[in-house]
Amino acid sequence: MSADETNAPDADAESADVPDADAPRSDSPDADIDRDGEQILSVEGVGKRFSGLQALDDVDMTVNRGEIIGLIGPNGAGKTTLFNCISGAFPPTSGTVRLDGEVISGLPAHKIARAGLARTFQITRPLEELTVVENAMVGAHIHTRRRSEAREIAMENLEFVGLADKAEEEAGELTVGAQKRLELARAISTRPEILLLDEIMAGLTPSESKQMLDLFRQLRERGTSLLIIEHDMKAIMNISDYVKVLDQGKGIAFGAPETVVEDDRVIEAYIGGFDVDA
Amino acid sequence: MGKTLKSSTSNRRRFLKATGASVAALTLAGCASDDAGNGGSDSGGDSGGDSGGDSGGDTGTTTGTPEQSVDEVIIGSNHPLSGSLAATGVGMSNAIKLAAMRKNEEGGIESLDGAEVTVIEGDNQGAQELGGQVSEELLSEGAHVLTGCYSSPVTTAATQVAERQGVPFVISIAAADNILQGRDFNYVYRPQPPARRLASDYADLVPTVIRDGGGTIDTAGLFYINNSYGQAIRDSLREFLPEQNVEIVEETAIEFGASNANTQVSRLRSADPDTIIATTYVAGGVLLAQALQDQDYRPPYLTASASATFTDDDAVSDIGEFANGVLDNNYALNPTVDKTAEVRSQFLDNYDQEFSASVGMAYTAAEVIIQAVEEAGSVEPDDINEALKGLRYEDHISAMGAIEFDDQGENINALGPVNQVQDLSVRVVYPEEYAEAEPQV
Amino acid sequence: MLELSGVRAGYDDIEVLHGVDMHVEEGEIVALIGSNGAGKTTTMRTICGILSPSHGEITYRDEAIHSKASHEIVERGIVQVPENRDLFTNMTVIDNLLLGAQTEEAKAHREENLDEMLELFPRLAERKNQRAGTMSGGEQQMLTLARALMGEPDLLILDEPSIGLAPHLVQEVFDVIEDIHAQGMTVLMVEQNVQQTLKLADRGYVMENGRISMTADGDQLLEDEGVVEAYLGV
Amino acid sequence: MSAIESVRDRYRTFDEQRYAPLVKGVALFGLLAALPVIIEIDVAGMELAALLSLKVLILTVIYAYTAQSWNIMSGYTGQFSFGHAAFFGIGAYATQKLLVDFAVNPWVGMLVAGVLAAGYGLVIGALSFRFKLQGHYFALATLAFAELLRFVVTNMSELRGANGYFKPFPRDYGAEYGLVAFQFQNDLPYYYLIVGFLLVVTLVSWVIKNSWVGLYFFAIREDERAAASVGVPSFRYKLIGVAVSAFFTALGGAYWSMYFNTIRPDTVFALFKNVELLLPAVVGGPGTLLGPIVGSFIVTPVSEIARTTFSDINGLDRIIYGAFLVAIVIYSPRGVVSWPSQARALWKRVRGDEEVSE
Amino acid sequence: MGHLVTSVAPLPLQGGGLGRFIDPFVQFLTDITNLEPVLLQLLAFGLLLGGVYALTALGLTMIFGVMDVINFAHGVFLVVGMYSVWLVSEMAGISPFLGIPIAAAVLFVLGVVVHVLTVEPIIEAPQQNQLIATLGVLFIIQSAIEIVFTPDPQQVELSLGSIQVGGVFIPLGQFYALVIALGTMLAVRAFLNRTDLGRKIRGTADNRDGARYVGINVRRINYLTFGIGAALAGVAGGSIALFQRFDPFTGETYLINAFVIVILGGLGSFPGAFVGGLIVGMIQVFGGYYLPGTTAQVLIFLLFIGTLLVKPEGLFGGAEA
Repeated sequence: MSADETNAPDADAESADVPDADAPRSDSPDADIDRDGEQILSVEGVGKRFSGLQALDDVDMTVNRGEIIGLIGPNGAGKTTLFNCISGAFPPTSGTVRLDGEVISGLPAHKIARAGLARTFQITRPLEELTVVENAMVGAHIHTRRRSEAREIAMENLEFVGLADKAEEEAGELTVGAQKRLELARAISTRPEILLLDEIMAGLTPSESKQMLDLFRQLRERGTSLLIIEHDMKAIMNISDYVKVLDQGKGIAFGAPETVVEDDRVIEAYIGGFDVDA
Repeated sequence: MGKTLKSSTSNRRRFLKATGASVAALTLAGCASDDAGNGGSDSGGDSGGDSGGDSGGDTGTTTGTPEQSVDEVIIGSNHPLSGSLAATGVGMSNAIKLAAMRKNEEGGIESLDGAEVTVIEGDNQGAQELGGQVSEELLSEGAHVLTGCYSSPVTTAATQVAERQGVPFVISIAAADNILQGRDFNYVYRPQPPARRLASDYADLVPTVIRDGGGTIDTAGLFYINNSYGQAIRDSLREFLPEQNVEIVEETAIEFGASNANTQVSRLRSADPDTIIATTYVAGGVLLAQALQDQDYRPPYLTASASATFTDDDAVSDIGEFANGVLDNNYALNPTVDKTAEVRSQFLDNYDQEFSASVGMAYTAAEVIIQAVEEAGSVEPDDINEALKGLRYEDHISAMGAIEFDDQGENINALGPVNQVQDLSVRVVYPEEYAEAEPQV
Repeated sequence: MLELSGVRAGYDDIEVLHGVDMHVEEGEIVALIGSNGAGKTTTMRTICGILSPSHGEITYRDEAIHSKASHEIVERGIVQVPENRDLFTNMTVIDNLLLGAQTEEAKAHREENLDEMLELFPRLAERKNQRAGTMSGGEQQMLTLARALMGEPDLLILDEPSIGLAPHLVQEVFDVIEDIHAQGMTVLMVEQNVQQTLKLADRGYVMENGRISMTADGDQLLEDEGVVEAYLGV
Repeated sequence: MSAIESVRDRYRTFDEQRYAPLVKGVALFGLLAALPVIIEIDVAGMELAALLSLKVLILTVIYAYTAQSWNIMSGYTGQFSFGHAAFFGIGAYATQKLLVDFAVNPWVGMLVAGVLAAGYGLVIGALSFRFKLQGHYFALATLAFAELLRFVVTNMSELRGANGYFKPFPRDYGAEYGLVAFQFQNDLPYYYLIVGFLLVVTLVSWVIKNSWVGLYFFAIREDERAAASVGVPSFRYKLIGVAVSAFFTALGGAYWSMYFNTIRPDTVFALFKNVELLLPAVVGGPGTLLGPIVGSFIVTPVSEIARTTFSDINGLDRIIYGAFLVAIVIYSPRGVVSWPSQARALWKRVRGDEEVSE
Repeated sequence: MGHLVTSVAPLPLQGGGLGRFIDPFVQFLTDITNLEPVLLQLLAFGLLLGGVYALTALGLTMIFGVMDVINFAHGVFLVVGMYSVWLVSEMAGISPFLGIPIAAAVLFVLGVVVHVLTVEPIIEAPQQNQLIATLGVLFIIQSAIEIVFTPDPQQVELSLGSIQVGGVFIPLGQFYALVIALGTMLAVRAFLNRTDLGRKIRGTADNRDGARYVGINVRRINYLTFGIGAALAGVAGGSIALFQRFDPFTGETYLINAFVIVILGGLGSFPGAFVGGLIVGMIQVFGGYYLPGTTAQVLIFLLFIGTLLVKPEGLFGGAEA
């Protein structure tokens, strides 16, 4: 079971105990950062409560076209919950999410996908008894009802992620690494404007991770924006234009990777909340 | 076991029970044996048994064309021998075997130089899907004439096959009116009074008995099992009772398999009619009696129409004293002829089952068949059929007049006489010609 | 005390552990660290018999246990605090604790141990008749720990005991672990809280992609650039 | 060995051709069409007819048909329905009600019945999916929706209560025996009619399977959330699955009411009818095109052979049948059609293990 | 068929149209305002019937709640209980009341055997497979009984009669069943709450992985649970045999209502089963009294569907057993 998913509510059971008076809004996204490009995704004051537990609390952030944004934070910080709120797995209890200016919060997941937002899952969710190419075709059918066309789109994307040779295998038989790439292929077969990637590199070998990062860059070049949850800090710091840090369901920092890692609150949240005398 | 196994089965898997109806078989007990055996058990005698997913049959569609040299006459018995209807089905099938056995004891079919009567059995499990299938199996096994099936939907399917293949089918029991009525059948016959006839006989006879005895019967409460048989009787009683100046003031239904009849009796009790008319299987009637006693209530006349309970010796003895005096109309055995007692005791000896009215009716159906073959002097289906059309059979053990069939194949003289439980035994009390005792009102 | 050699395991057809070798000695605190998806939890589940390895051996006190059922492993004294707690959420705190005592030995001391746990975790004592599912995350984590201790383990396995807890509670959990260890308990733990864990641990293993990539004393690892880098990427 | 492999290779090459499904379909239905003749063939003095009569064949194909219909909903979208008797019964009742009370031709009545059943299916589906019923709960809900109808019909004089309907003569609705009347004077046309039904539903099933609809169905079955995340409107497609399945199941009920002449609440809405309707698909392989057909040609004849072979002890056949059910779900939960591939996998593993084991 | 409803003199509770739905409620309200004594009687009958139903649901809710298996063989387990009591009292001449614990013992063994042979191998398989496996068990046991004891109905020789309390009749057979139901429920509840084994069963029902982590032998709990569930069916069947004739097929009618009760009351909840039983009993009694035919059963299914949709965890769902 994923820690993030199962413990999201519990994680923030404690947040009620934590006084938040001393949490200044240093993270308001555009406070002191100039960013290029048009806004593609905006998250405004999003909150999520699970039966009395505040999993997300007033989170703001934006993603511009062609950006790669890293979303980081310790386990249980609410990252996956935020993904779920954005992608429509469940609606946020407060706040608004806009895609290309249109409000998408509250829409069901499939409509959000059709509006141009795709995601992958932390624990891969391959459609096990379908073949690899069929998995990707499910995504491609957003654009066409013809099998042959969907198949073409799917094959293109399988090729892109390097799974073309496994197209006719059952998805359930793939290795973890291949499943991750399949998730990506399936998601980009919807030709999204923005892609939400939830720990897609976890469990990959170093060389696989490297390939994955290459794919991210190519996607960006195509004009797709990426919002990435990742534990591999090296990778995320490396590839992200900006990094958003969540802790206890709140945004605690936003900025370029180099600035964020200097942030005391981030280090505190990350390494264990005490005497990091570095 | 008996000596006869049909020779034509030798090159095929044997899949039907062929029972030799020879004298030797007399010494053998039937396959189903239990002291609690009775007619019309609490199983849905008339319901399509919803037994599970099984189906199908065994043989080709070819009609067994009888050979010319006739040394046996084969009756195909199509009854539920397993499943929830089997309690009665097995007894009925045994009765048919007994009829054959008795005929063989007398020297077989006279007009066919003493040809033996053989009964082959097929198990339709009370499933509609199997009704036609078993008929075909029996025919391909060489049956010259068919009988069955207890459950009405099964009988519908079974008779259809007989009709199509031009083989006579004499219904043992199947209460639904529409099996024959308006079906244009040419080969199907029913000696037994169907539901509507039973209900009309109730309306004609029971109030007469009560009124003749000085009683009053102006109001009635119906207690019926909520399936096709119960509803059919209910509907007909609704039609016929008012004609006899009996008003139905209450109706209450019991579900098949219910655990008690408390609520129903409460309702009848608050309506307090002159009579309660029960239409149930054995179990339902027992529950009724139990609930009536538990609530210390009994209407002036406790009666039943086409109920299996109050013609069933075991049920009556289970109920005890309280059953005494109950008036019931149902097809019945004719106590005024000696043959009845003889057949009954033979049946008990052979099968250790109760010779209930239902079982007796099946016996009569078999005798009708045998008589028709005797008169036809042939095993050709059409000959037998002609004989059935013109048949007038008086020497039977059912409490009704001579069995004669009308154009539809219904017995013109079918009758559901009135029985009464007296001293814990069931006695026919009306009409007088079949009565073994005076009604006690 | 506990030794894994060449252990391969996974879910259905997917192998997650590709040959894990590690050992734990009597009285140690051993930490297993590594990024998400490296196979830490799978390792823990495999030791406890929730998963069974396809290859390799696990021996505990010179007895092979890799083909034993989970309850047989608990009988031998290995108890785990699972990552997602797996509390009996519809049952009371007391019931949860009592269920922790499954071995004969633990049952014999059940009442005393119960008292001890309620003393050790006063918040549980306050809520002893409350249903576990209604408690806060921190209390649940305490309960899971206490439940495991009720089993009188010789080897306690902790899978992310501080997950999702507020900092002051994290501290409390670590204090308890230190206490327990001080009383002689052997501990094998998986933690994301690297700094604190490695400070506590005698030894540490770093896991990457289903294999052990590095092993050293806790302090050494703490100073090792590579480890910090793996976690913070800088 | 090599011969086997070459045959296999040749089959594979064939399998990849575009016309392969057509050829297979023609072969299968050709076989079905020839069956009534085949069973009459005398083999070593024993007619096959002793095993399979035309009536058994009809019954087998009926259940193949209904299982194929059930499969569209439960096999493809993964929503396990335990209450298809509701649709079957609606099909039978609506057809007969229109026929008997309004002299509507059964073909027309059947289509109306199908639409009604689809409507009922939509109600069931909309409620259940809206409230997110899954697994046992969904199965029990569908069962309840079916049982509900049994009691409603039993107590409704407008539908003739427990007495049900009896199919009228063709002349009663201005027709003569034949296709138009949906009535024949012997069984053979009935057989070809139900084979035709099976052909239609199999074609529909095939088309669904090979279109985006089928892919969406399977995606929903495998993982609804993942499907939704790439734009599959799962609620809508589940409803489509229910409606199509209900529609075709109802046609099966209509056929039943014409072939068996009489219907009652306790025959067409029977509790165990729910089981009979889905069993062939489960035995054969849920979610496959061939499974329901293969399954029915196992289930129905097995029970028949058990019944006729063990006729000396009434009821023994049901024991055999029960044991058969248990064995199937324990040893072959993915159905008989998975046997060849399972055997291959087993063979691979046996050989593969030799290589891997050090 | 022209002689249906129309030709009949209108009955207070019969007839077509909307009246047949409205009149019963009007009648019911009238009776309430008039404080008709029959209401008290019906209440008593509802209680008695509810007790019997609750008893039939106890074993089912246990197996369903702990193992998440729908046991279709439950109905036929009841029947085995009936025949056990009958055999004991007919053959050995022992009081049928003493036969009830014997029935429980027989069923416990049968339950364990059935579990080990059919359910355990597929405990992780899709749920419909367990459903079909238990259906197979149903056919096997039912037909075995039919072959051994014939399909004829049987009856335990016991005439208990009824007593009258303040004008309300209490049939004793059902009263004893109610007492047994209450006693069994309390006993099982005490067993589950007070004993170690009971606690383990609850724990396993609550969180199977958690049970593994603390060292519970989940496999053993599974077959014990199935055995105990079957034993409870034995008690139920045995109690029913005290007042009802039965045959190999009697269990089917109880089975469906038992499912309804289990869902109404909440999986694995014993008080829930009791309350669920009472609800179903009351609907059948009051519905049977006021509504025509067997329309009451329609109400029960509507309630069942409503519960599934709105509160699938049941009235007592989530609460402790």
